[in-house]
Amino acid sequence: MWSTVPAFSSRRSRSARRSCIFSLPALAVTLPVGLPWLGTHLRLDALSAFFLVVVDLGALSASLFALGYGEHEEAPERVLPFYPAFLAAMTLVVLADDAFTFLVSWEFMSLTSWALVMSHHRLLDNLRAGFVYLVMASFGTLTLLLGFGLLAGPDGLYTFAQMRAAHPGATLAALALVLALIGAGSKAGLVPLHAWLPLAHPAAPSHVSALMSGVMTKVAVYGFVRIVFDLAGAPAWWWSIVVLGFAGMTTVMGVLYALMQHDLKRLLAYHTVENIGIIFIGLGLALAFKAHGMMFAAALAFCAALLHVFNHSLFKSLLFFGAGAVLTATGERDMEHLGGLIHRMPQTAFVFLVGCAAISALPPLNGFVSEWLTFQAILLSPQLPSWGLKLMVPAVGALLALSAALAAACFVKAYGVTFLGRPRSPAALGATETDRFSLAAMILLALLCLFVGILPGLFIDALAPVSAAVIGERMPAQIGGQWFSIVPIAASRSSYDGLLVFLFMLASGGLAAFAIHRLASDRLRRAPAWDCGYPDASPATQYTAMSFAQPIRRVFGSVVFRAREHAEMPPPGDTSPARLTVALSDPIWDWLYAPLAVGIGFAADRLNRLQFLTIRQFLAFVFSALVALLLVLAIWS
Amino acid sequence: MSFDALTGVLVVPAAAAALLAALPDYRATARLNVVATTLTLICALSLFFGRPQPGSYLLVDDLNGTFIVLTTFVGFTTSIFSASYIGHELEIGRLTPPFVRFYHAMYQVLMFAMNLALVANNIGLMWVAIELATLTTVLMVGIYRTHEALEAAWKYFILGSVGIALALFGTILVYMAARPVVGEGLDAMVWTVLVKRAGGFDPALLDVAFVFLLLGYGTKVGLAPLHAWLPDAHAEGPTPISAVLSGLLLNVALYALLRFKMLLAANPAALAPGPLMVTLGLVSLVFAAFMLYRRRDIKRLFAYSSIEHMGIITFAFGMGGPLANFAGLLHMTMHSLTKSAIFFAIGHIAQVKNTQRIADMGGLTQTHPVLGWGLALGVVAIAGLPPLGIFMSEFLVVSSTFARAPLLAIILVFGLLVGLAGLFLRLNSIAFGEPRGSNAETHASYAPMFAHLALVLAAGIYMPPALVAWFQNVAGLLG
Amino acid sequence: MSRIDFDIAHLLAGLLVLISFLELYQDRLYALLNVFALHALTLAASVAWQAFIQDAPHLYVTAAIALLFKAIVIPVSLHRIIVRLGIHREIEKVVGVGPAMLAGMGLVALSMVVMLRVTPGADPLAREDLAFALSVVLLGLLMMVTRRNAVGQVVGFMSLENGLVLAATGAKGMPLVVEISVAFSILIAFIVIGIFLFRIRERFDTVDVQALDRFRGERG
Amino acid sequence: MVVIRDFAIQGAQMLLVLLLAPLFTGFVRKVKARLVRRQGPSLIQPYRDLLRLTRKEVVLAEGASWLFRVIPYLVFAATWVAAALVPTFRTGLLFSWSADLIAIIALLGSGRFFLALAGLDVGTSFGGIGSSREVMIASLAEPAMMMIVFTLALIAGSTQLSTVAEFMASPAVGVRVSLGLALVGLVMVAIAENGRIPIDNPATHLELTMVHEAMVLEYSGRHLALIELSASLKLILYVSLLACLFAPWGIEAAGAAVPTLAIGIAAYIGKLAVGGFLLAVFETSIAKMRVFRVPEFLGVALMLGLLATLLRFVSGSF
Repeated sequence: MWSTVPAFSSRRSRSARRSCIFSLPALAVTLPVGLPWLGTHLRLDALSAFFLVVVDLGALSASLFALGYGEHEEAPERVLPFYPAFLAAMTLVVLADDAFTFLVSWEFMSLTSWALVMSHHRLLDNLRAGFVYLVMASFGTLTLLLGFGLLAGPDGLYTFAQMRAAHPGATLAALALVLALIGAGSKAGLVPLHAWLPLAHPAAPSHVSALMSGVMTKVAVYGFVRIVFDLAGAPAWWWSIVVLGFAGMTTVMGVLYALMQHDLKRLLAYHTVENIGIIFIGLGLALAFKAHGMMFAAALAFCAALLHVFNHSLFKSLLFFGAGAVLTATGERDMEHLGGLIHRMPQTAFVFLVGCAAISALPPLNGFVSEWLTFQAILLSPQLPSWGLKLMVPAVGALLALSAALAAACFVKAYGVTFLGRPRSPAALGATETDRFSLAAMILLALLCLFVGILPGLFIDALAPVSAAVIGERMPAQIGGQWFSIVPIAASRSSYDGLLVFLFMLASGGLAAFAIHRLASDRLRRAPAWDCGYPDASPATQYTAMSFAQPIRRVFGSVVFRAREHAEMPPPGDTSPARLTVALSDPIWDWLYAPLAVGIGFAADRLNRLQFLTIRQFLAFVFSALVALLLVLAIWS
Repeated sequence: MSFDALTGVLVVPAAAAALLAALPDYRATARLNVVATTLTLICALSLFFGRPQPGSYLLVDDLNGTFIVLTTFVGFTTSIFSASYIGHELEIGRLTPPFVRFYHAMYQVLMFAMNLALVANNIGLMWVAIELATLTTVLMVGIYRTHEALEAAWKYFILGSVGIALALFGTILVYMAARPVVGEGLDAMVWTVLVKRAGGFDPALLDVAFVFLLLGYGTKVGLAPLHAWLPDAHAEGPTPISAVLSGLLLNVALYALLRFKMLLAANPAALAPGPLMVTLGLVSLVFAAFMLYRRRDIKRLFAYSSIEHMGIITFAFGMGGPLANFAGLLHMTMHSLTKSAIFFAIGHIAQVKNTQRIADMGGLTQTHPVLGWGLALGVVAIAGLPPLGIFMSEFLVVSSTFARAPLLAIILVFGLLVGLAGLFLRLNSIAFGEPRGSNAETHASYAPMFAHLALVLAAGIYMPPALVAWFQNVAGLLG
Repeated sequence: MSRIDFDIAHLLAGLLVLISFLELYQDRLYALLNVFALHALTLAASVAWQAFIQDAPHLYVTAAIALLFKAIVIPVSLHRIIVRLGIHREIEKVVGVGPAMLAGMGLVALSMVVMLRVTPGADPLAREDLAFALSVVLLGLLMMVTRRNAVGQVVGFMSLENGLVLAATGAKGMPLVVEISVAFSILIAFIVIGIFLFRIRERFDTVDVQALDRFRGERG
Repeated sequence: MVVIRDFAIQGAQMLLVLLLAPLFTGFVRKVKARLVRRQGPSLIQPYRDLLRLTRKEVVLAEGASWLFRVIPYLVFAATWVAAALVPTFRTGLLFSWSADLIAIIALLGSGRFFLALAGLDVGTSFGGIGSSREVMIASLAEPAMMMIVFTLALIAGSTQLSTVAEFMASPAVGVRVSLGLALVGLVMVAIAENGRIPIDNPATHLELTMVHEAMVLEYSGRHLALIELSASLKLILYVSLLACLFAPWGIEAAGAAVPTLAIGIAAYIGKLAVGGFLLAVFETSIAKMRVFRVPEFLGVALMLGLLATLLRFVSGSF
């Protein structure tokens, strides 16, 4: 049954020259299960191979983490059965080569993850989260179903090969793009379809949260790439406008939402939204370049997006593991009750710091590389002919820069409030270092983050076959240039060498340390904090997450979230504490989801009256139906 | 041998009914009930191996073969479930022995009526059989003799009778249309003849006839706006009957509709029945989907979901074409199995919590894992989530429709989504969350429920080629 | 068949429609029952005539059933029910006579339009009969919809069913007509008994179906 | 041979900025003092301060973690590397290709990231004030900076600082609207990033108005010395950035021979002097603004940058 079919034709022989896992010929297999007369088509080509690596790397680390984390699980019987099914489903989505298999695995993925979200079902929030999640997921699936129905045509040509061969017309392809953007976007968490994500991801057990945030959203990205880049045929120039618009909004909204959070896991979930935005910016650019035949640039943008997919899966899993370790150690998700954990869980604190630095795009870690590549792609876009893009792309670039800066701010807050400072609750005071399995998983990921950061060339070259397959062009080979610098286009234009920067920093920092300790004093004395002469203030006087975000809230939040601060001052002489209440409103929920729910409730109420009619009135229905049909007959002839 | 099988399908239930009416002892009757249904199932299965020549009254072909097997099978499993269920009802004294006796007799009569309706090769005979089935179910719905039960039975009775009357008028019209071509007498009511000669019938008469048949049998199918009897009948009757109603009787009525649809399809000049069915289907789907939100009674909830799915099936058959018809058949089969499984679960849940009010039950997966997860699995299946069978049929319906009539597909998807949300909203409060309500003891029989769900799961993953070929053949017949 | 036969059959069928209108017009139950008895009588006559001209003896059975059961037994029993329930005085229509009449006209027109599209083929008798039968059916249904209490609805249902029998007998050589009319008689018997049941079990102080509707699982 | 020479030059550049940084800070202070008719501290006062600080023992707050002690070195390293990559007297240095302008900004960003963490580490209220305000300012300054980078990169067709500088030196540049906008924007960003008046006051002792100073409040001894040094490194970095971008005269091209370097260095020092003088004049002639007017200030910078970029995107001629 196994047979090898040739991978997409790559116009460059160089992709064949340097062989890597992604440049193997595609494997295809058809199993006689699933939709009869169609069977289950599975295919492993460069694209799916890459995402398979992402999925399984995430699965590996999550399972490793779970070895230790599972000890603290109170309802393992609600987690263990679904966890492997979840992994299997994600793998199948990536391997599927026909619409039915794809959608079955896609929806099964949602279903199993829903079960995992519901594993702590006694909390009302989790119930709500599970509900919203499943409904949104099914919405996405049904949208994709429509899209595939479109591509498959009336006589049901469901295999991807047939769809590719069908060459859909312009309007058809455009419709497919919109449906794919909605369907895959709702799963990936594109604003405004992200509503379920910050509810569902935190509700699940932490290793599952890591999988959902780090891996499942990437599977959604895969779905989008597969449909739009592979099946839907040649893109039109305005596609990228749509994609970039949503992507830009997603990026900034995601990080702004995150800044307003003080629940650690929810904050991370919102950052997933932000990073999905960054990935989609890359994809949007790739579409734009591809539509205008600038294949090099397209390859660059596409590689940037894929590299960010990989990076985000690394550090987001790492961060969720860290949050999980904190959760098991303190039983707290609310940062306002944490603090000072760096003293009690030093190793966790260290790897979590690596994750924070990586996601904040700080060199020499991996997050920076992919964002740097995205910026390079943006800088290529003035050569685009269409005016819409000329105006769109720089704006998107500004949004990207803004979100990068805000993300750094947000993780200063997350790390500073959670791990630094003084403990804000007995739980935080009594925390202990997490178990070795969890640590192993986190250290593994942290090392990978650093490794990708300092040797990005290896990974870019590994991605070349993928972009060669999907875009039809690849980035120039990186390894073999001077040292390990990466050169997207030309050395004179731009280059970056993570390794050198890393060594450079090590050297200068070490040099300074050495010089000072050797030549000057290395004496040290512990004393109470100076704090401008306010001695031994209580931990309550520290900055909290909310207060840390206050300046940014005043700058952005007042516009986006209609943030209102209300201070109640006790009258002079009254010793009761003053309180500051902050009112935030979620614009997207208020303007999109709430009206929808209200509408459905209204309709349900109205129709529900039909349950309470008399038999005579029901007869009247029958009667009027009969008369109506007879009238139709009378008129129809 | 084969003809015996056909008669067996009819005679066994009839004889069993007579016997059960005579026997006083509950256990014996319950067992006998199971035995009878088993025998019927065997006869039905043996129909595969030898098939009688269509007589002027009875007929077995691929189309009703599907239905017969399905009916007898669900009848069989339901009888197993009903044994344990009715036992519990006796214990808590909701039913007295005479009523149980009556119940079992009626159960077999119902089986007989449905089988007769399915194998009838004569539109008049079919009509009589369906009327008989209706009357039987009316009596069983009212069996608890509570306000609600009687009132539900009464409502069902009145609406059902009107439906019957309309269907009869339609039947007469078909005869009138056939007579000039076929000639007077019995032949003008025989399917096989009618379908052969339909080309020459008077189209105008056929149109009017179909309108009446659609509304008449549509009432039995439970299509909105003719559905009114259905929720109450499901909610107030004994749960096995709810299972049979949802799982079988609706199908039988739908089968009648399909027959007449084929008749119209065979006549080029007559109006295309598709649009009418599509419209009614969509209306039922969307309407029922919205009705799910305000349900307080668990059995009414799933009764409405039955309306929803009948809508989908009617829609699929209305769309026509090999894919949609295949999907319709598949969906019908899957829905029968799943919905009856759900009612099996609900029957025991209602006994455990001794109420049907959703507000008084919660956290079932915590307190009664088997029932809770069984129900959850059933809901997952009925909501059309993979890898269970209904997803496959919904996939086929939606994808094949969108390419042909995008707007319809969008309405369909909207209805599906609203329905799914409604179901899971309720499932959340029934199966998850903090446990609520009483925990009475019950000796439940889980086998039927899980047998059904296993079949649904298997169908979703792998369908045997023979079955596929058969369905495809039937789909071809339906045109 | 000869012209005169056709005219008589036609006349009887038309008479049936006319009487349906009369039923629609009544607002007292007694009067309604009497008019219905007349309806059944006319039906019996019509069926008998059909039996004669089609010389189909089995139709005489149907005629007899119509005569005995519908024209005598049922009206009498319903009469007694009304007395028992003491609801003979109440005006129990939903819509007034005027609108009901107009609607009825409309229905008749509709059924004519629908039926006359049928190719004036084999024999006009069937076609005309069908037109009338359809109007009777629709009028009966209209009555069920516009009557508030069960007795009125039963009467409506029975006249609807009369329309069916008219059609069935009009359909020349149709088998099972007798069985069908028997079956329907049983059905009606069930309904009447049902009303009795509700009365005798003293659950409902009236057979007004709105009262039945008050017991509804979902409310509150 | 060549490699050794390049190493030497790269090293010289690193040492040069490192040595000039405190002097430049002292110079600015001196000029400011003179402008207000004060004698002012001597030019080498900053060196004295640094030495004294390094000799003192570190008084470490009780709540401080290991991170708190590592951060000064991290910040110093990041800043120094960044400074070493900005062409001062010569382009095309050995390591110049290891990080382009975007990376340099990111390096400074990581420095700030860790400094902000340090502000939160001890768990005092003033540290919190400092960090939260610092990141708020950064969250606006960084995008503005990025926009300016875009403009320059689009004009020069590169983000490689050496390439940009050489292009700027070449007559091909001409006078452009977008360049002007970028210059103004860059100056505003530089002021904000270095916490100069009117954004922040490096010499303040009024806690509630402090941003940068509040953040490093708990530092002492050698740690403080490193932080002070990195601050002045950052300042000189920005000045030399402005210099090599907008006044690229006298910068030696990559191939230049050793002796001619003297000219380059002289020119560089000259530019520093001018820059420092202008900065001092600006600072004395303006008052510090409220913290919540900073967003408006930086918003203007961001808008300028975006405008410049858009102009570039829309047509090459601006």
